[in-house]
Amino acid sequence: MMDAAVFRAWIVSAAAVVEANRDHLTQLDAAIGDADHGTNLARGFTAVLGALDAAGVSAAEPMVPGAILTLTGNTLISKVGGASGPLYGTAFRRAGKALGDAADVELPALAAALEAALAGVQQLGAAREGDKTMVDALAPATRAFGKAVAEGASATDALGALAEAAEAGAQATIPMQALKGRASYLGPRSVGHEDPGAVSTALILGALRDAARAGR
Amino acid sequence: MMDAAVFRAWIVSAAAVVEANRDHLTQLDAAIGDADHGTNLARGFTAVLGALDAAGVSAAEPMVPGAILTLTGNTLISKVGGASGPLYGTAFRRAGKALGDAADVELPALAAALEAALAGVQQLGAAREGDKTMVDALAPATRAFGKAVAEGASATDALGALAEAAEAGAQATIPMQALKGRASYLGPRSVGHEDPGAVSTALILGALRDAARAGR
Amino acid sequence: MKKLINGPDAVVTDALRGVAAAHPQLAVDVENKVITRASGATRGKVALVSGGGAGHEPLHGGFVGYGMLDAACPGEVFTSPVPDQMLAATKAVNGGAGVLHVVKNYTGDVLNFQMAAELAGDEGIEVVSVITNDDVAVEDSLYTAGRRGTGATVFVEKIAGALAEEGADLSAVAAVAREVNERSRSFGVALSSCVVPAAGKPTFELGDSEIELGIGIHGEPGRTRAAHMPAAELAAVALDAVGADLPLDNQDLLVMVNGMGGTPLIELYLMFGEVCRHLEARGARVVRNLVGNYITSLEMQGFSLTVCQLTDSLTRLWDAPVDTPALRWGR
Amino acid sequence: MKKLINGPDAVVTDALRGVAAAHPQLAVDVENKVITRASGATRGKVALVSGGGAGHEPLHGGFVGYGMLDAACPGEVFTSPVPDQMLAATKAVNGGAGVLHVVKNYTGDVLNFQMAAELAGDEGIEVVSVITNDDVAVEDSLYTAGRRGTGATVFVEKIAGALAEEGADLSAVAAVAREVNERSRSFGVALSSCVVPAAGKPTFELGDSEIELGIGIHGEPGRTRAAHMPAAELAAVALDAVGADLPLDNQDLLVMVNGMGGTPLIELYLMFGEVCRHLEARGARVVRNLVGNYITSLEMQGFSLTVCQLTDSLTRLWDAPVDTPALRWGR
Ligand SMILES: Nc1ncnc2c1ncn2[C@@H]1O[C@H](COP(=O)(O)OP(=O)(O)O)[C@@H](O)[C@H]1O
Ligand SMILES: Nc1ncnc2c1ncn2[C@@H]1O[C@H](COP(=O)(O)OP(=O)(O)O)[C@@H](O)[C@H]1O
Ligand SMILES: [Mg+2]
Ligand SMILES: [Mg+2]
Ligand SMILES: [Mg+2]
Ligand SMILES: [Mg+2]
Repeated sequence: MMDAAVFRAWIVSAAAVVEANRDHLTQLDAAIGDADHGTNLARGFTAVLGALDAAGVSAAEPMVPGAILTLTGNTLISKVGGASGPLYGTAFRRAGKALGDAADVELPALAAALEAALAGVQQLGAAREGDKTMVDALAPATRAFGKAVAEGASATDALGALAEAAEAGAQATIPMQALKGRASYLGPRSVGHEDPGAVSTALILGALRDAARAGR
Repeated sequence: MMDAAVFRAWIVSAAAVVEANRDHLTQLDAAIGDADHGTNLARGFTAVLGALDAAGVSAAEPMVPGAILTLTGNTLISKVGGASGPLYGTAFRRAGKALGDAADVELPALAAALEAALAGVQQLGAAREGDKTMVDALAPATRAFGKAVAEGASATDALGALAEAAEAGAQATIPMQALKGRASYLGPRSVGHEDPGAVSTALILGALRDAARAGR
Repeated sequence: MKKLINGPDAVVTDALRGVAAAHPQLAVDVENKVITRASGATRGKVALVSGGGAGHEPLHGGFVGYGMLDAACPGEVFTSPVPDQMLAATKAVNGGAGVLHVVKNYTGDVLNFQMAAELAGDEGIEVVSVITNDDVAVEDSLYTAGRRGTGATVFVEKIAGALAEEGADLSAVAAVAREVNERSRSFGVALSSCVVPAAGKPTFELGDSEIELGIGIHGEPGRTRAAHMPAAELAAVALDAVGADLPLDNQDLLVMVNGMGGTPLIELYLMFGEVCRHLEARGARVVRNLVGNYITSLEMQGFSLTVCQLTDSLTRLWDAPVDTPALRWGR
Repeated sequence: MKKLINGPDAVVTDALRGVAAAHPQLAVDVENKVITRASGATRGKVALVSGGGAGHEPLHGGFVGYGMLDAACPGEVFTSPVPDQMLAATKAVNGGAGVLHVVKNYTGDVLNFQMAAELAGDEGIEVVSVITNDDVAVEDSLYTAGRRGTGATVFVEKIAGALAEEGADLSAVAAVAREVNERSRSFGVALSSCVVPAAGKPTFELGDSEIELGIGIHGEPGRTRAAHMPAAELAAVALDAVGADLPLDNQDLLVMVNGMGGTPLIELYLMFGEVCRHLEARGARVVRNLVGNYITSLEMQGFSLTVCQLTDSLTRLWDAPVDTPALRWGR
């Protein structure tokens, strides 16, 4: 069971890990894209922290988890630009919507929220698994989490499975040839590089595992 | 005593030595100018060879030395451009005019022609000795030649003195700060580099010595 | 990295301040990054809005003005703008006859413009989006991101802008924009990479005698690396790529030889001469042209070739008066 | 060396072929390297002829047309043209009212134009030469080659061209040309060198964070090397150099931020913004401006700043219609 504090901690930790990996993400994007993914996400999450602070101060009562994710999504859409802005923004918005007004989030609800996020990304970006995008991290992670939850795993184990599957998914993009996003313009030359969006997805989901663990 | 064949040989040899030193002259000009001196002179002398050939074919009788130098000067003016085109062109034109119609040139006449060339260059370019220009090779060379001739030296010795003084003059430009030409824009940074025009002057006068020696 | 900037983060806003100072005929909202005509919305006229990452100047801000765009939204360098910008621009220039969004085909541009269009629709503004996708270096299929939008965007903005200025309605303006895009193809070549300010180093490295063929406009490497070749051969490579997809023989053409930002004009003219020579040999007629820097990739060296099959009415619209910082004639 | 050329020797003629193909309003004699208006000599009008080494495009050929030059003669790259060219141009455009030669102050340009003027005089054509020498980086004295002519040349050609178009006589056109030159000063900064095609390698080498201050337009190094600095500081350095020689405070100014050929427009706008900020602080008014590539040094990265103190009548002439490949307004 995760409360608003855990979700807030997730976003703070995601912002920190994005900032720490800013140059790395940008360099991954330089190899097969346009060298801005780290800058884009760092700009976005900095704005998200500001928005959460502002909302926290003005709100009469603390935001519920769903509201935190919705605000995160809206802010990413408003500040990131590029392909990742609308995609991540939509992912967080859909997840937020799925969580609704609940003050505490159970694992099955979180699993449903992740599925909603994935569906949002795929609906918007039309990428399938294997296209060498963030979907290649988000889809297996969502599946692994759902499976663990269905099998009755603990939060720690389920979130561990989530993060691990995301990381493995990101690494699995290396041999892929990109079919969506900027890397697809390179054709066969996109092979041999890790997809920056898949890596950032793994980082963000890793931050969720860490925040939940610390919140325990 | 030097006839038209010697003067023609001079120009042919000057063209060859300019071509051989084309990159060297351009690199000297890169250091303190605009990296075109070798290209400029090579283009000019190639045109001069063509003009001499054309004139040789069409002329009823062979050209006299003065006409060869005048044609050389006119062609350089028409083909070189830059600072060196009008300056070298004027030098050859003035020398040609000084030699007049004579079929054979005695040493004193050649000395007078060199003085006319130098005067033409200085009238046009207003450079004095020490300004780090071609004048720093041409002036001492003209003086050394005049002195040797006045002292009754042989053609070989007088032309040797000419070429040596020109070379020494060119080398003496290294420590100078340029006051004329493009190198002057560098101010004190022009110190420590040999002036490209002084070097090409030494090459051209060296070609005269060699042509006269070979013609003997 | 040596650039005329104050720091990587302030590049776009600092540059917008300069645009504002240079062009009193433009209204520049530096903070929200929206450039509009100083004259504001034109009542009854279809408005044209475009935008995309910065770093392609003069595209798009340099094309705001009479006969072309009503507004442009620059994103960060090589990053598509956010929906808020396009929404603000759309609201600012809507003259009641609807708004055309000219969108280059990149996932980010398409998605962000799409969100803006939805939001504008929510506010009762009719928006039609036209997507440019002229770059033949990229494979087009349902299963890919499709072709990139490059040089044809300039043609679309000029010609659709002219028709809008004449008072045509939104569907007609959108139709001519689509027509120009369909009749246009591009191919780009890089002699060097460029440095994204926030990245601080070249996006790719090229050897002393290597070039990239089939590049886009975001400093990304192309489809293949090749040995550098003389201009005449490069012209043939570019024309073959374009011509494989668009009939050129015996056509009346609008041809742009565009510099990528770091190529001197003397080389662009030289390239254009070579392109004309090849086209002449194919019996094509270059009846209109642009030679210069119109859609760039920061300081990248290289060029792109864009060719559009003209019709009489497209030629007439091309010739119509235009008065923007980067294109100006007839007024 | 990677350039869009066929070979070092053919650069200028190949580029002229492209100029000819791009601009039907120009007549280009590729072999003799003379660019004139296709309309030929204008009877009764003072004609303006300029020229200089190639590699500075659009200068001068891009400024041939209504309201500016009647003819331009490009030499080889960075090499002043030969007298034959200027003579041919002068004869071609003489409309009976005399010819103004606009000459940048370089020994080669001055000497070759001087020879051409003499030859034209021999043929009964009245020629007056005006020499531009606006570059404050160079010391001016009787015993030096004097200041270089740089950006002010663009202002002189525009303003004197406008007066000539109005029917003023040769002495009046020459007088306004001299006035513009006297009221203008420039200062240039290089972030990189350039490669003269025939030389095949950079004219000078700069470290990763070094720049050259006080450069000219021929790829030559400047007066001093400095550490790279933010745009705001660079603007101050350039303005201090210019302002030390020309009062700026409380003046109405025409300001050009010119790219050296390899600088993207986004940086030039950014630089212009910084320059305006500094000038505003001095109480100067930037009433007219040019931001872009107008007088370049091949692919060199960097910029030059040129400032001209305007008067009402100079402003009027600046605003007068001009219709050339590189400057166009009012027509
Ligand atoms: N259609 C798509 N669906 C899902 N993810 C995508 C799609 N297109 C791009 N991405 C993701 O976005 C990442 C790039 O983001 P970013 O660099 O911020 O934007 P841009 O490509 O516009 O510069 C890619 O690495 C990829 O993971
Ligand atoms: N005023 C002058 N008087 C004499 N020689 C000069 C003068 N100005 C320049 N020169 C000579 O010309 C040389 C440069 O020639 P070149 O490179 O061909 O022309 P440019 O300087 O126009 O590029 C200099 O090295 C110098 O020797
Ligand atoms: Mg990117
Ligand atoms: Mg030189
Ligand atoms: Mg991007
Ligand atoms: Mg020169």
